[in-house]
This record gives sequence, structure tokens and C-alpha cells, in this order.
Amino acid sequence: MTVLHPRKRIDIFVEMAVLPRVEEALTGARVTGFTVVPCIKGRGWNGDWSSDEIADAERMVMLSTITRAETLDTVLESLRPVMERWRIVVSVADVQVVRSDKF
Amino acid sequence: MTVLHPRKRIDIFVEMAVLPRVEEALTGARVTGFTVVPCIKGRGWNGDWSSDEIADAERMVMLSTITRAETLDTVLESLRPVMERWRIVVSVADVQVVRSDKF
Amino acid sequence: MTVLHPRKRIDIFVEMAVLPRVEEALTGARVTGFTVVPCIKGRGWNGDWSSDEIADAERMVMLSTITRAETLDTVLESLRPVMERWRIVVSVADVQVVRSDKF
Amino acid sequence: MIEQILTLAGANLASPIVLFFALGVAAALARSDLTVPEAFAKGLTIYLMLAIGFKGGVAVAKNGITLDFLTVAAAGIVLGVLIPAIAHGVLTRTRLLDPLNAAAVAAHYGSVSIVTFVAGTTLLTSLGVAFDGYMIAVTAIMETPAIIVGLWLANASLKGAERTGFSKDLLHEVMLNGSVVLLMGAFLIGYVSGEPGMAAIGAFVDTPFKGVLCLFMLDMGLLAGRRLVTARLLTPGLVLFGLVMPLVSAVLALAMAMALALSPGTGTLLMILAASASYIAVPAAMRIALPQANPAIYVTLSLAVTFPFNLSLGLPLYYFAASNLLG
Amino acid sequence: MIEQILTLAGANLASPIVLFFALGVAAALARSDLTVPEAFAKGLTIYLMLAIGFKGGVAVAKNGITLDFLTVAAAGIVLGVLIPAIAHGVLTRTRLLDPLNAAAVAAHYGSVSIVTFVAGTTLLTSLGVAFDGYMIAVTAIMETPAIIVGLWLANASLKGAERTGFSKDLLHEVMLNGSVVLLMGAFLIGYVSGEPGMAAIGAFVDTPFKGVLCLFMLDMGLLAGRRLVTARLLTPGLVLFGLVMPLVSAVLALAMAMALALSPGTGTLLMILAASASYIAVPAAMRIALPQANPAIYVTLSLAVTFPFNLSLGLPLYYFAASNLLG
Amino acid sequence: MIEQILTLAGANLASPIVLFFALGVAAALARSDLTVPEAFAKGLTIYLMLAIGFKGGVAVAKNGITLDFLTVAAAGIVLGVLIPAIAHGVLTRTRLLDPLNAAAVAAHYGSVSIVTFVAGTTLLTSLGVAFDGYMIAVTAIMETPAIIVGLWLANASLKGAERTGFSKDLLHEVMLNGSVVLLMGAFLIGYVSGEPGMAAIGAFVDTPFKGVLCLFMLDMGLLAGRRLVTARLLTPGLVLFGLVMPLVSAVLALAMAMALALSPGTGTLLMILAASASYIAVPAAMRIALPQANPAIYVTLSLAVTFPFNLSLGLPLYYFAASNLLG
Ligand SMILES: Nc1ncnc2c1ncn2[C@@H]1O[C@H](COP(=O)(O)O)[C@@H](O)[C@H]1O
Ligand SMILES: Nc1ncnc2c1ncn2[C@@H]1O[C@H](COP(=O)(O)O)[C@@H](O)[C@H]1O
Ligand SMILES: Nc1ncnc2c1ncn2[C@@H]1O[C@H](COP(=O)(O)O)[C@@H](O)[C@H]1O
Ligand code: NA
Ligand code: NA
Ligand code: NA
Repeated sequence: MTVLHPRKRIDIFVEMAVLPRVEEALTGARVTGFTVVPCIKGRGWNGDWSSDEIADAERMVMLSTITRAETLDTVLESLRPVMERWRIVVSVADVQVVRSDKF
Repeated sequence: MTVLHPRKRIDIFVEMAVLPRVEEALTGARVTGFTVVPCIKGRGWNGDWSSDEIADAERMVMLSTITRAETLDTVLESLRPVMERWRIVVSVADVQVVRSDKF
Repeated sequence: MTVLHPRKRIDIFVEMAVLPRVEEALTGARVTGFTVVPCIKGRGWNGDWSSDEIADAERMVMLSTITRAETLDTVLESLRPVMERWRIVVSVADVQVVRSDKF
Repeated sequence: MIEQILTLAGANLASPIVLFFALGVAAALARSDLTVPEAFAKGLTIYLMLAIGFKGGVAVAKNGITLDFLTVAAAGIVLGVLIPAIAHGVLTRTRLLDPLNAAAVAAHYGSVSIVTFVAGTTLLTSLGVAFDGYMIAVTAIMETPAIIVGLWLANASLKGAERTGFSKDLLHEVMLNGSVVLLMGAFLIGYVSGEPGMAAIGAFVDTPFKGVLCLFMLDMGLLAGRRLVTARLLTPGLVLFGLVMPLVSAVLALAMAMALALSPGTGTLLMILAASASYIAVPAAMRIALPQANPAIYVTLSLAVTFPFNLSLGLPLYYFAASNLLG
Repeated sequence: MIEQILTLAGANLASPIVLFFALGVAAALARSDLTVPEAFAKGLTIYLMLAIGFKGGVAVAKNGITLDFLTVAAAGIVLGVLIPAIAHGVLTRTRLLDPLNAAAVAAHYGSVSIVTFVAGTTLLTSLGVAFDGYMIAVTAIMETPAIIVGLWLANASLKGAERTGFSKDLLHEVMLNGSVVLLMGAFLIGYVSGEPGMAAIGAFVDTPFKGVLCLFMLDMGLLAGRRLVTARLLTPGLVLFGLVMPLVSAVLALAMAMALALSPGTGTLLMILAASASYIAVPAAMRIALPQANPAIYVTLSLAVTFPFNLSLGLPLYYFAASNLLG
Repeated sequence: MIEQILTLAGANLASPIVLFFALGVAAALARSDLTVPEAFAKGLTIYLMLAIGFKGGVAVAKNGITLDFLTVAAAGIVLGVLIPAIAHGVLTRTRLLDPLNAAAVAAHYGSVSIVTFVAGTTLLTSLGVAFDGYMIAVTAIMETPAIIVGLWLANASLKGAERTGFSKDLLHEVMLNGSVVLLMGAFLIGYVSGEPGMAAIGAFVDTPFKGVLCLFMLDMGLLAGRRLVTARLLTPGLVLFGLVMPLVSAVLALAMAMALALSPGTGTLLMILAASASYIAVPAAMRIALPQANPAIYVTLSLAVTFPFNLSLGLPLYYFAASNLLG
């Protein structure tokens, strides 16, 4: 049987233009990796947006990072300034991974 | 330490053409927001599909919404008519969020 | 109230070029379906990649499959040869689904 | 006569348009990883529809709108009703398909393939055969009636709750389909702009048109070929249907063309519209309105059997018949 | 004179460029599912900027760089400072918007819309009116000053912590904006390549240009129309602002053009730049630097009110004024 | 002679093709956010390959297939075997790279860069130098042998279990690579269509070709520039290798061209193919077959060092040598 190890998966919906700030925050918090997925539309308190727009303003992406529970708080703390200023949705879920040394 | 609040994340794989029906159902169930991610291919009981197709028929997207546990049942109930008629995969996961007032 | 059934959601980040090997492994492990989402950039032990590249080498995709807990181990076992050779990130989460017969 | 038809077919098969389609099919069958990015291919479709619509409008502006347009449009609508009825009858009587999938397939054959039409106009132009510019408007008009007929046929075989309500939403989606709007819009713009408009953007809509069509055909070939690779559900009977049904429809259209005394060029195009089967607008409508029907049947039949047949053999055959029996 | 202006407006409204924009708006208002894939539309923008920049550079290479260029560029920068100041004053005094959103909107009107400029050059060319090639460089130069002014205006109404620091990062993002770099770069390349360069790639940058612009305008129309459908935040007062502000800016630019004794063509383009409002570069900058301001206000105003107005009525009006008062 | 070479280099460096590449590099180095959407850029690649293949085929149809083609193709294959062997030897002897990464890099230099080839044909055309149309087929033929050689070299340094099996799957993926299929397919279609085909789609494959190449070069420049920004792994030794290896390969090719008495144009193209390094087909194959090797090394070396060198200085140099020693 494959042994699984508990980790945290943080999913961050954030505006494309703000992504560099999020990446910086993650790198500062020493996460070992992340992946970014495009989004095509969304709805929230500020109304609707769509990737059809000619400008990339308002377009969101989803960044996912799998990290150790120990790192979680550092990550959330370094994201705080971004969360205070820009549209961003952060959620954390429990996951299990196969290779404990990778994350 | 950042305090986290429990919420539900609902992920819905649904055909692009049927997406408006899903959005309507969610809005009816008073979710505060959602984001849609494109998909490029898939496999299921009905065989394979791929986004290369010239028509958007069969192309799927993934809609994600983070919502309160109280809303979950309303959401699932309003999705029922869509689930009965069209190809759609709905899954629910426990997540934690930072800003309790946002969702 | 809608009754929910526990399932496992496996998310796999893998290079586009290696995707066929993963699909084969999943089909061999008898998962009933999966969906693939594109990714636009990422960072990991091997540095950064971006989908802007002219070649698809290094580009990653995210494959998601919802499956029964019983199948999980078979899936992970059949993924092992792929995981030993190529860049791939596998995580498993607990989810709940509405239709128990579909997965 | 046989000689004449062989020359025609030969010339058509050796045209870059057909050859690039064949290249795409061959690449897909050989499982090459060649692909045309989807956003780029969709951009090309928009170009092709904008260009063909505009050119049709300019042509009509030159000759003025004639009564012919109305009669041919009416004939097109009649074909859009008759063809699905026949197709549905054939498919259910022969038990090739259950009534539901039969209705979905019928809707596809009653509607039209714009790319087949475009390939037809290119063939006619290269043969120096004149045709009426209003045929592009007829193409747009013929896109939707068959969808309504198909859904009506499907409903006849469904119980109450499963029936498709002809909701306002649904009719809206069907009637204001992107390709209908673009074809008709570009046609009207061409009509309003006339020759000066053509002078302004002819270098865009006309000069590179055939070449863009070749690039697009490469993609069509790749898609058709990939469908063939995975076509588990295509029985020999269905393939036969996909080859014979266009001939039946073309004969129907030819009869109408003779009755209306259309020119060989215009008559050929009416035959092509009748014979062609939709694979863009109708599948999208069916997924919404008739989700029980299987796209692995109706898209594959339309895209991987009937489209290649029309493109390679159908077009010259229809022109051959029209040029001998019309005008 | 009224007759002259009506003829001009009529000719402009009947041009394929305006008609395809109208088609897009109509399709969006009718909620058709017609869309131009985003990657394709962005590719077209890059083509348009590359082509217009290159052609401007080639034109300047022919005539040599004149002192005029420097004075018009300076005038452009002055406009880029004055216009946002005026717009901000109007919006806050009339209480149409809070100071923050007013600042964001002001930045948009002080900056420029490249597509409006391109449509203007196309109109002038079709009228056979000459203009100076360096205006494309002026376009690039006018993109950014208004952003700085807008952020400065916003800061004036923000408390310490909320203020936008003019960090190096931010200035970098604003100054090295993709469209500025591409316009200026292509302009320089055109300048260096001169006539031989034009001979080499004129068939790409010139021949299909107007047609590509039509296709792009279809997309612009779809986007503007969709914005109109969801425009909950546009009060009548704001719409009025979106129609009057371009006129005010155009009059300012006309006065400068008269003072500098510009030719009618070049003067028209300066008026167009002044009157047009950005909807690509500035929104992106605002989302980063002024996230509290609402894009549902500033993008909609710029794209769905001012752009259509300039395209349809503004362009001929500005040319009419310039041709009567300049040269 | 020095004068001659400087004139040549100057003319090449001032061509819009090279200048747009430089613009892209500059924009990336300045960290501008300018980007060409990936789907659009891939669409352009397909256009370029389709067009160059088709034109080559038409050219061969005019002159007939000669024995030359077979001998040059054979020479190409020999180069595709020799060059990786040499490159691997150099890289391992000098300890610039471990055997595995050396093998991966070697495969890239043994294969070819289609865009470099296209830029070479454009340079020759602008100089009025004739070359043989079959060289595009030689390009397609030279894409794959080096991959096999590279994997074979890698296996020599791997233990049993880690070795790449030359599975049917792998060979299939390598041989039926999209670019090989498209180049060869378009070449054959051009050959079959001949002059009438050219008359039909020349306005697409020929007229805008150079301009499309400019737009594509802008993207190449952006990609190369971004690679340079993040190139942590490029040691000075590796950069030197990336500049000298193309010269070595070109000399080898020149010797073969002299032995085969090729014309200056055709000889130049053989040198270009030898000197150029792949950055599309080979990286993809390496990721699958040799995942242990690092793309941050082989792609960066090929795209950000050797490609710019060949484009700017290599092409005129190779032509200079060929024109003096051949024909
Ligand atoms: N509850 C949610 N679930 C998923 N995505 C959300 C949610 N709320 C907001 N978003 C995303 O974040 C964007 C901005 O949110 P807001 O600032 O609330 O308008 C939305 O347009 C969505 O794309
Ligand atoms: N177990 C699953 N996990 C993830 N996606 C699925 C699953 N089952 C189905 N799907 C997606 O839903 C589509 C339609 O499913 P089906 O109706 O079962 O063919 C598939 O093509 C997949 O994209
Ligand atoms: N912890 C992580 N979370 C999410 N994605 C990751 C993670 N680590 C790696 N990846 C993805 O996998 C790719 C290859 O990882 P690596 O082999 O570590 O460089 C990265 O570029 C990311 O796209
Ligand atoms: Na039909
Ligand atoms: Na302005
Ligand atoms: Na080489």
C-alpha cells in the first residue's frame, strides 16, 4: 500500500496583475512550489468579470500550492498585505501526498 | 496566528453550454461568488471529449464556489434539475478561509 | 436534504507530454472518469516554467479524478512508474458527491 | 460524360483545399501530435464567415435584390424541414438508431455546413461559374429550421417530463446563434458598403481567402481524422447513411432548382447546402436541448463521414449534375 | 457647412469599420453567443500596433524628423496632464463620483485609445488627407502621463496608509507597458527600415490593415455591447460626462493645434488622441495601483460610451473642425 | 572582403526581421509585460511551416525532382549523426556538462531550427540568390536523426533500468512529430499543386510571409529574452559552446556542400541547417525520453544563445563563405 503524508493545499484566486505580488509572498514564505491555472469568468461582491475583455484588468487566475502544515501560517501572514489591498480569495484544504520529501 | 473559518468548496464540472443554468441556480441559492476554470479534455461514461473540437458542444468547464455550510443544501437542491438533465459532476470539500465575512 | 457520499479526489499536476502515460495508468486502474485543466505557469525544485514557451515541453496540466476510496490505492500504484520518471505532483483529498453510482 | 465527371473530380481532388484536408486526416490517423490551436482555428472560422458574408453582400449590391432571393430562401426552408423528416424516417425505419438519436442526426442533415458551402463557392469560382451572392444569406437562413424540426421529432418520441420545452431561452439561443448573426451581419454590411467597401477591404476578405481556407481545412482534417480513430459507435449502416443521405438531399435540391430555373452555379450551391450537414451550430443546440442524444454519433457522422464525402466527391458531382440539368 | 458635416458623418457611419462595430454591439445587445476568441483578438491588437507603428516610422523616415515632432509631443504631454485635471474637477464638483473613482476615470480620459487613433488614420487616408507619421509616437508618449496624474489626484484624497506609493515597480509597469513598447519599437524599426522595409513587409502591414481592423471592431463592438448590458453603475450624469468630456478635450487639442499651426490631418489626430479614452493600459495600471476604484465604472465609461461616440460621430466632427480651422 | 562581409552583416542586421527580434529581446530584458498570446504564436508557426513547405514543393515541381535531392538529404542525415557526436564529445571532454545533459544538448544541435531556415531563405531571396526548393524537405528530414543519436548517447551513460527504451511509442512520437508532418505534407501538396496551386494561394503563402515572420520574430525575441533573464545555469563555457558549435557545424556542412558542388544558395541553406539548433521538436522529445536532463540548459542554450547568434551574424557569415567557395 502507498503511504500518504498529510499536507495543506492553499488555493488562491487573484487578479492576474497582482499575481507577481502573491508569488513574491509565497517565495518569501519558502513554499517549495506552486502552479497557476487560468480562469475564464467569475462573480463576486464586485460584480462579474470575464476573460473576453480586451484588457487583462480584472482577469483572475487560480494559484495552487501544496505545503507543510508548519508553513501554512507563514504563508498566510505574508499574504496579508496582498489580501488587504487587492481582490483575492484564499482557501486552505487538507490533502495527502505520496512523496513526503517533495513538499 | 491567522484564524481560519470553516467553509464548503463546491467544484462543478459542467458543459460550457449548460453553464448559464448552473450560474442561475447558484445565484438563486444566494452564493456570494464563484469562479470558472476552462478544461481541455475529459473522459467519462459517455466517452472522451476534447477542447480541440470546432464546436463547443461537449466542452466542459469547472466552476468553483466557496460558501457557508448552511448554504450547501440550498445550492445542491437548486442544482438538482440541472443534474437530472445534463452531464455534470458535483463534489463538495471542506476548506478553511481567512475572511469570514467574505463568504 | 441531499444525501452526500464520501469519495476521494486525486489532483495530478503533470507535464502535458506525459499526460498520455497518466491517462493510461488511470484507465488501467479503472477510474470511471477524469478531467484535465490547463496551467499557465509554475515553480518547483526544477525552477520556473511558463506556457508562453513556443514548445510544449515543460508545460503542465492538472488532471482531476473523483474515485472511490477502494480504487485509490490501485490508482496510486499504477501511477508509481510515472512518478518515478517524470515531474508530477499528486495529491489526494476527501470530497463528497451527490450521485453515488456515478463514481 | 464519365470523362467530364472524372476530369472535374480529379481537378477538385488535386486542389490544395482538398489536399490539406487529406493531410489533416492522414496526420490524425497516423496519430501525429500536429494540432491547430483552438483559439486560432476559431479565429479563422470568424474570418471565413465575415469574408464570405461580406462578399455575398457586395455581390447582391451590384445586382440588386431580386425576387429570386425570396423564392430560393423559401426553397431552403422547405429543404430544412423536408430533409430532417426524411432522415428521421430512414434512420428509425431501418432501426439504425433509436428515435431520439435519429432526431438529433436528422437535425444535423437538415441544417448546413458553412465550410462545405465555402469550399463549393471556391470550386465554382475556380471553374469560372457564376452564382448569386444571396446564397450566403440562404445559408444563414437554412441553419436553424432543421433544429426546430429535429427537436419536434424528438419530442414526439419522449414522455411529457422529458420533452424539450420550446422555451424562449432555447429559441433565442438557436436563432441568435453566433454564426447566423455573423453571416447575416457581414452580408448586410457588404450590401450596404457595396463596391467601395470591397475596394477598402477586398485585400483582406478576398485575396488571402483561399489560403486561409487551406489552413482551416488542415484543422478540419485533423478533427475528422481524430473522430474516425475513436468512432466506436459508427456501424456500417450509419456510415452508409452518411454517404447516401447527402445524395438524396442533393437530388431534392436539384429538383427544386429545376423548378425554380436557377442558374447552374446557384443550383449547385443549393444542392451543396442540402447535402451538407452541420457540425457547429446544431451540436451546440442539441447538447442543450436534447442532452440524451449522443454526440459521438451525430458529430462523428456529420464531421467524419459526410463532410469528407461532400468535399471530395460530392462537390464535383453536384456541379456536374447542375451544369447538365440547369441553365 | 451642415451639409458638409452630414456628408462626412454619413460616409464615416457607412464605412465597414463602423458597421462591423455596430454589428458587434447589436449582437451583444441581442445576447447572441457570438465571440471572438480572446487570444485571437489579442493577436490582432498586436498586429494593429505593429503595423501602425511601423508605417508611422516609415513615413517619418521619408520626411525626416522635424522640430514639429518635439512640439507636438510636448503638447500631447500637456494634454495628458490637463485633461485628467479637468475631468477630475468636473466629476468631483458635480458629485458624479467620489474623488477616488473620479481620479481613476480622469486617468482614462487623459490617456489615449490606440484603436480610436487607428480608426482616425483610416478615415483620413480614405479622405485623402495627409498627416504626420510621428503622430504614432505621440500616441505612445501620451499613454502614460495621465496615469501618473490620476494616481497623484487619487493620493490627494487618500489617507497615508492607503496611498499608492510611486514605487519603482509601479513606475516600471506603467512606463514599460506592452503597448507603449510595441508602438515605439515598431515606430523605430519603421524609421530605421524606411522605404526598403516597407517594400519588404508592406503587403503585411498595409494591404490587409483595414480588413483586420474591421474584424477587430467586431470584437470591440461585442465587448462594448456586453458592457452596456451589465452597466448598472452608469448614471445618466456619467453617460453625459462620457459624451461631453471628449468634446472638451478635443477643443483643447484644437486650440493647441491652432497655436502650433498643425496641418488639418495632424491636428485631427491630436484632437482624436485628446478625445479618446484608454481601456487597455490604464485599467491594468488602476487595478494594481488603485484597486479601490471600480472598473465597472471606468472601463464601461471608456469602452461602452466614449469609444462608440468617438468612432461614430467624434471622428468626422473633429476632422470637420480641424479642416475648417487649420491649414 | 572584410568590406563585403560587413555590408552583408549590416544589411541583415537592419532587416525588419532581425530588428523585431531585437525589439522582443529588449522588451523582455527591460521586463516589459509585452506578450504574444501563445495560441496566436502557435497559429503563426503553423502558417510559416505550411507556407514554406508549400513554396518548396511548388519550386521542386517546376524543376523536377533531381538526384541532388537524394544526395543532399543523405548529407543532411550524415550531419544529423556527426554533429551530435561532436557536440557530445566536446561537452563531456571539457566537462561543461555531465554526459546526460551533454547528450540532450547534442541532440538539439544535431537537429534543426525551422525559423532559422526560414530567415535564411528570406535573406537569400532579398539578395536575389537562388536555392533549391527541396531544401525544405531536407529540413524536415534533418529534424529527427539527431534525436535518436542523442538518446543513444545518453543510454551509453545510463545504467540498465534508467535507459530509454526505444519503444515503438517513442519512435512514433519522434517520427510523426507535428512539424515534420506539416512540413513534408505541405511540401508534397505544393509539389502536386505546382504553379496552378501557387496561383490559387500564393497571395496567402507568399505575399504576407515576410511580415508574418516579423511578428513571429517579435515573439521569439520575447521568449529568448525571458530565458536570458532567468538563465542561472548558463556558464561562460556553455555560452561559448553555443556560439562556436554552430560555426563548427557550418564548416562541416560547407565541406559537404563543396564535395557535392552545391550552388551557393543551396549550400548556404545546408550550412544554416547544420548550424541551427532545435527548440521545439527536440525539447518535447527530451522531456519524454530523457526527463533527467535539464531543459533550463538545453532550451536556453538553443533559443537564447545559438538562435540569436545565427539570426544576426551567422546567416550573413554562412552566405559569405558559401558565395565565395561554392558555385
Ligand atoms: N465565494 C467565492 N468562490 C469562488 N470564487 C470567488 C468567490 N468570491 C469571489 N470569487 C472570485 O473572486 C473574484 C472577485 O471577488 P469579489 O471581490 O468578491 O468581487 C470574483 O469575480 C470571483 O472570480
Ligand atoms: N470521476 C470523474 N472525475 C472527474 N471528472 C469526471 C469524472 N467523471 C466524469 N467527469 C467529467 O465529466 C465529463 C462527462 O462525464 P460522463 O457523463 O460520465 O461522460 C467527462 O468527460 C469528464 O470531463
Ligand atoms: N508544492 C507544489 N504545489 C503545487 N504545484 C507544484 C508544487 N511543486 C511543484 N509543482 C508543480 O510541478 C512543477 C514541477 O515541479 P518540480 O519538479 O518540483 O520543479 C512545478 O513547476 C509546478 O508547476
Ligand atoms: Na443539409
Ligand atoms: Na484622451
Ligand atoms: Na543543426
